[in-house]
Amino acid sequence: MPQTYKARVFVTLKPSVFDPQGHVIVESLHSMGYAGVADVRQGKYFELDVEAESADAARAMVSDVSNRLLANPVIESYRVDVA
Amino acid sequence: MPQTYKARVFVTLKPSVFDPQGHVIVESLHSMGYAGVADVRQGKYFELDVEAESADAARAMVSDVSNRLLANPVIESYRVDVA
Amino acid sequence: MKFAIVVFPGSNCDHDAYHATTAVIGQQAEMIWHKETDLRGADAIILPGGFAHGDYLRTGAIARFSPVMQSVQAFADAGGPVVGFCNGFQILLEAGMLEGAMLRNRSLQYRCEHVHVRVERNDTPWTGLCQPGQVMRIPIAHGEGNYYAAPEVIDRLEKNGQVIFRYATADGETTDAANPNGSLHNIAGICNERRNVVALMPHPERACEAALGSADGKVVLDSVVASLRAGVPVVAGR
Amino acid sequence: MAFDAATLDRHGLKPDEYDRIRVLLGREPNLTELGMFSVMWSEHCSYKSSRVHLKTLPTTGPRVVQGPGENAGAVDIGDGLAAVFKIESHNHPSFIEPYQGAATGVGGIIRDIFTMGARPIALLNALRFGPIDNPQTKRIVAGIVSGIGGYGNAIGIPTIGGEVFFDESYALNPLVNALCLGIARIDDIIKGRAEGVGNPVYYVGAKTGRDGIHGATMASAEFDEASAEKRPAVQVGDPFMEKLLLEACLEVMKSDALVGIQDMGAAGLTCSTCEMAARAGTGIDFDVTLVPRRETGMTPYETLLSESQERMLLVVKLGREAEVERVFERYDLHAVKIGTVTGDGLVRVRDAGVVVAEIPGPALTDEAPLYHRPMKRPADLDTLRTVDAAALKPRPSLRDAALALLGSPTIASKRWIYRQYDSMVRTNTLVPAGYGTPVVRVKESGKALAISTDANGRFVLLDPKQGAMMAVAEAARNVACAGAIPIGVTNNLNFGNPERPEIMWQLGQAVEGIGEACRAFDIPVTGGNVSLYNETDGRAILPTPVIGVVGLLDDASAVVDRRFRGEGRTVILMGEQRGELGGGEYLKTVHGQVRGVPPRVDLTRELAVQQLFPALVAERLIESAHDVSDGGLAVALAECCFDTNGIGLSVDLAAAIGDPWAGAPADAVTDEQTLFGESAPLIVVSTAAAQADVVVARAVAAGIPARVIGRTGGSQIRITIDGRDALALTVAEAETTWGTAIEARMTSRRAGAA
Ligand SMILES: Nc1ncnc2c1ncn2[C@@H]1O[C@H](COP(=O)(O)OP(=O)(O)O)[C@@H](O)[C@H]1O
Ligand SMILES: [Mg+2]
Repeated sequence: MPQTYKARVFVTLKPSVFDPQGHVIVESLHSMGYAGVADVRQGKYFELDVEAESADAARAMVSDVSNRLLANPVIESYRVDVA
Repeated sequence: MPQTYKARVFVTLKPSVFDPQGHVIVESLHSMGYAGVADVRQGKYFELDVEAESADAARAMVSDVSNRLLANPVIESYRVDVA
Repeated sequence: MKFAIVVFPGSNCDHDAYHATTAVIGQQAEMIWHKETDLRGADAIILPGGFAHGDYLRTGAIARFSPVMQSVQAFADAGGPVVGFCNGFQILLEAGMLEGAMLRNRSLQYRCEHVHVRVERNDTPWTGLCQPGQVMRIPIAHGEGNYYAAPEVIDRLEKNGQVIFRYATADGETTDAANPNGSLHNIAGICNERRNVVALMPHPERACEAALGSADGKVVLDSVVASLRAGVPVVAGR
Repeated sequence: MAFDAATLDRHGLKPDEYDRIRVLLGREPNLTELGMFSVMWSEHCSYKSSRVHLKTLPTTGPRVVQGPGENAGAVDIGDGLAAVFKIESHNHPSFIEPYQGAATGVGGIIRDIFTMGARPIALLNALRFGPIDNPQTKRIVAGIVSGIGGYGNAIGIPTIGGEVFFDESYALNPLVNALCLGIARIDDIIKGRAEGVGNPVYYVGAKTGRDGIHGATMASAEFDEASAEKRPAVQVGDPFMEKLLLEACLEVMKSDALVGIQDMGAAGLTCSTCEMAARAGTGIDFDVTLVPRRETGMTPYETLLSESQERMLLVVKLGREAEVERVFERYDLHAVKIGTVTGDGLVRVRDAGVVVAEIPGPALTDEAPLYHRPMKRPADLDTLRTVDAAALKPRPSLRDAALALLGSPTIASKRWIYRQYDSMVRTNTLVPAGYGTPVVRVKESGKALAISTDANGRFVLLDPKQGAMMAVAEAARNVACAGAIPIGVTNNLNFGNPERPEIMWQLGQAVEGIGEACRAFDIPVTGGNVSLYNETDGRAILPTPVIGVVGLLDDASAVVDRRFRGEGRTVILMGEQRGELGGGEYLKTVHGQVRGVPPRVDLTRELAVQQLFPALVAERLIESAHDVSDGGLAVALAECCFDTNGIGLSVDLAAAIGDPWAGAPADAVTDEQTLFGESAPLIVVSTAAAQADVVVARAVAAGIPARVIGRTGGSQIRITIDGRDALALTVAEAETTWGTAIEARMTSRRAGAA
């Protein structure tokens, strides 16, 4: 019986890749007075509803989807959570 | 003694707001053959390094930052995790 | 009369607004850097298009914290005419001076092309010389112009006549095909309750000379000049 | 310390090049120095294979303010102003990461322009892709186009035109050539020279990261399976940073506190320091620990070779530092002093004071190897130059052939592409992308500049010299058709592996052709770029010398484009249809052949066109002009009807005058030749009926055959040949086919998104 699973995918730039957006966010936080914020990296976050036979099958499908579409493997890495 | 905390912020469009990006992703996943993906919502994900006196203080600062800058309350909601 | 053109880091239509207000319609204009707070006696304020702060994070999100925005807010509170073109609209939304928000275009692509825009109301300082229902051919150039507001906000804007511009066909019909970005109710521009703060995603300042393909947008700048001459609330920006 | 073969190989250095390094230094280099040599002596930076050929190009003329050798060329456009322009490729990075590769390519060429003290006012892009139906190509197209837009739109420089050409050979090696045009006051032009011993050397812009290390050597090495492994960290563009740098640098340049400036592009800090020093005959002594770095633990080697984007190197007058720093601070940029100009001619690099590299500047630049590589005419060229008659059957109807051509991606409307570009910002765009040759006005002087890029790689394959001449002729003709006098040329030579004699022959022939055409037209080459090793697994791209021509219109209010202005106008055809189909779009699209002898270039007549059209436009004698290129005369006629709200035409053509082409019935010049032949120059002009006689007479007097062929009007494109019905299409069906071909393919569901 297929079930519906909630999956989350976190996509982040690989550590060596420059993140201009994060950089500008930090700078503006500093000028707003939030000196305590040392670094910001911006990524993407996806919530998916998937139908699959098992949590493992859902995870496999979402990893596949992340690899092929949600993340750009040349500059990004991703992490999948299935609940 | 201030310590460095890692915080994550998840920003998502409110459920009532149409998500053009998520919509296009679902469509292209279906055409790629992933019939099992019923819905996708795209959001933003931030990783912050913050210096604060305590985890609670870090959380308070990051919530503040999210509220004022990282999320637009008209269309988005956010969740903060501090490790 | 004198326009203040606010320049944020990353603004890039500031020159266009300057050229349109000075060389084309023969008025004075001052460029105001975002860190300044002195509006140098301006009679009207333009928040120009561009990518303030790179439009990183969200369009207009960071610009609202610039020092100049307090002066812009005070000027508007005193009834002075303020207009936002494109990124200027996005900044006014983020600053809470106008209601709603912008989503990505439904095509998910940046779009630059001439579109038709129907003027809904001429009871603002920026549209006083328009005929209601007048259709202007002016360009858009944006990736996030898909206007959204909660249903009750949209209802209120409609009821109060705060929707000032709508995407339409050349004949003035507000069809879905004429909507370039998915905006609710084909909304291209709105105003605040007091009607002195007006903003739209299209670029009237780029359509002020026939040589550039259209002079339809010039009426927006001419309107505010006429309105100020007629002595409708004049605020000297400082 | 001597280096082993593997280390040299990783640095792309040949054993004899290594020997040369030892001779130049008089000792063994250390690893840091080896790295510096490897990037500076790469094909990309040193032009070692192409330099002997490039030297033959004409580079002088009364309008030349700056020829090749600086960051960009410049030509005088009157009123104390210069047009500053250059083209640059970012081919390999755009294949690896299409969005960022294309975006950083645009960022790089913009820096080259404002580095000269010019305000950038327009961008163009010449693109080459594989067949658009391939899903991988679609992703590449989508990524490259949005990257070009993403950068240009954000920085606020209009992308006003370009060209796109599809061919199998580009499938795994797309080409992205970006051209930027700027305007400078001639007196304010600044050079990349480190003059003045004792002057401080400043670094400003983005911090240095580990990105793009060995980018310059990668751009010079052939792609193969293994390159997936050595894939360097991708450079990410930051158009916001560049916008700040642009405004701040232009402001700093207004004062005389600045001595010299150069951007850090390929080969980063190494290239900018040694080139600035070598040009001035000075040295630079600097410390890498003073360089703002993004990552911890970066070695001098990494710092010197990093290709992080959006960085500039400045030499400032001693004692004027505070002024310069203050301007940058206003934009929240922090200019940092990293070193000093010295008199000893050495680039001396320190790490916290300790010298880690010391190389004479010219050893890295002028003393780079120079190769006279062997050249050989390809053995199969004669075969390629004949048309395989058997393969030309069956011949579709003229109507089907015409529609196939209008829907061929190379010919079809590029609207899906250019509507993603802001083509209007800065309110100078008189003719935007899509309506023919793009034109921008120069507000300061009331004049205007037209600009065009062209190259037909199939023509160049089949006859490299003629093909390259044709590229120059077409670009110049395009500019003239808008009403402009061609005044300067830039070029981007995209070829395969120069170590193969056949490729080198193509390159040598092409450069000869460019030189010959430019001399005949008296247009100087003021700069350019060479991109070699465009091959995948031993298969080269079509040889693609992209030519950019800038033209000057004295009166910005008199400009024409390709579109008919109204009904009842007289249509005039200038030039001669010789019915040349070789290498053309008809043979390719309809018969799948890249064969034959490409159209012959008539330099004398091309020059006459370049002189006639600016006069016709300035005197307001013509309303539109469009030259024949891909797809031939029928396609050009149809294109004059597009974007006019459906103005049709009715014309009668004389049959082509050429010899029957191979494979055609021997007794006749065929209608295909008349309709789809790509002879040049051949120009469709429309004019008010009252002026038709004058226009024809002027053309004939200039040595250009011309005759009235019909009128505009009606809803059809009706073409007869010597009175016989040949082709009738409604404008609507033709325009729909042409207008939607690319969009339909790109938005078909499999395109992928997000
Ligand atoms: N990559 C591109 N970016 C912007 N505009 C483009 C691009 N490719 C083509 N165009 C525009 O589309 C039109 C047709 O291009 P093309 O057929 O190459 O022109 P022509 O035949 O006159 O050389 C021109 O206006 C050109 O500037
Ligand atoms: Mg062409």
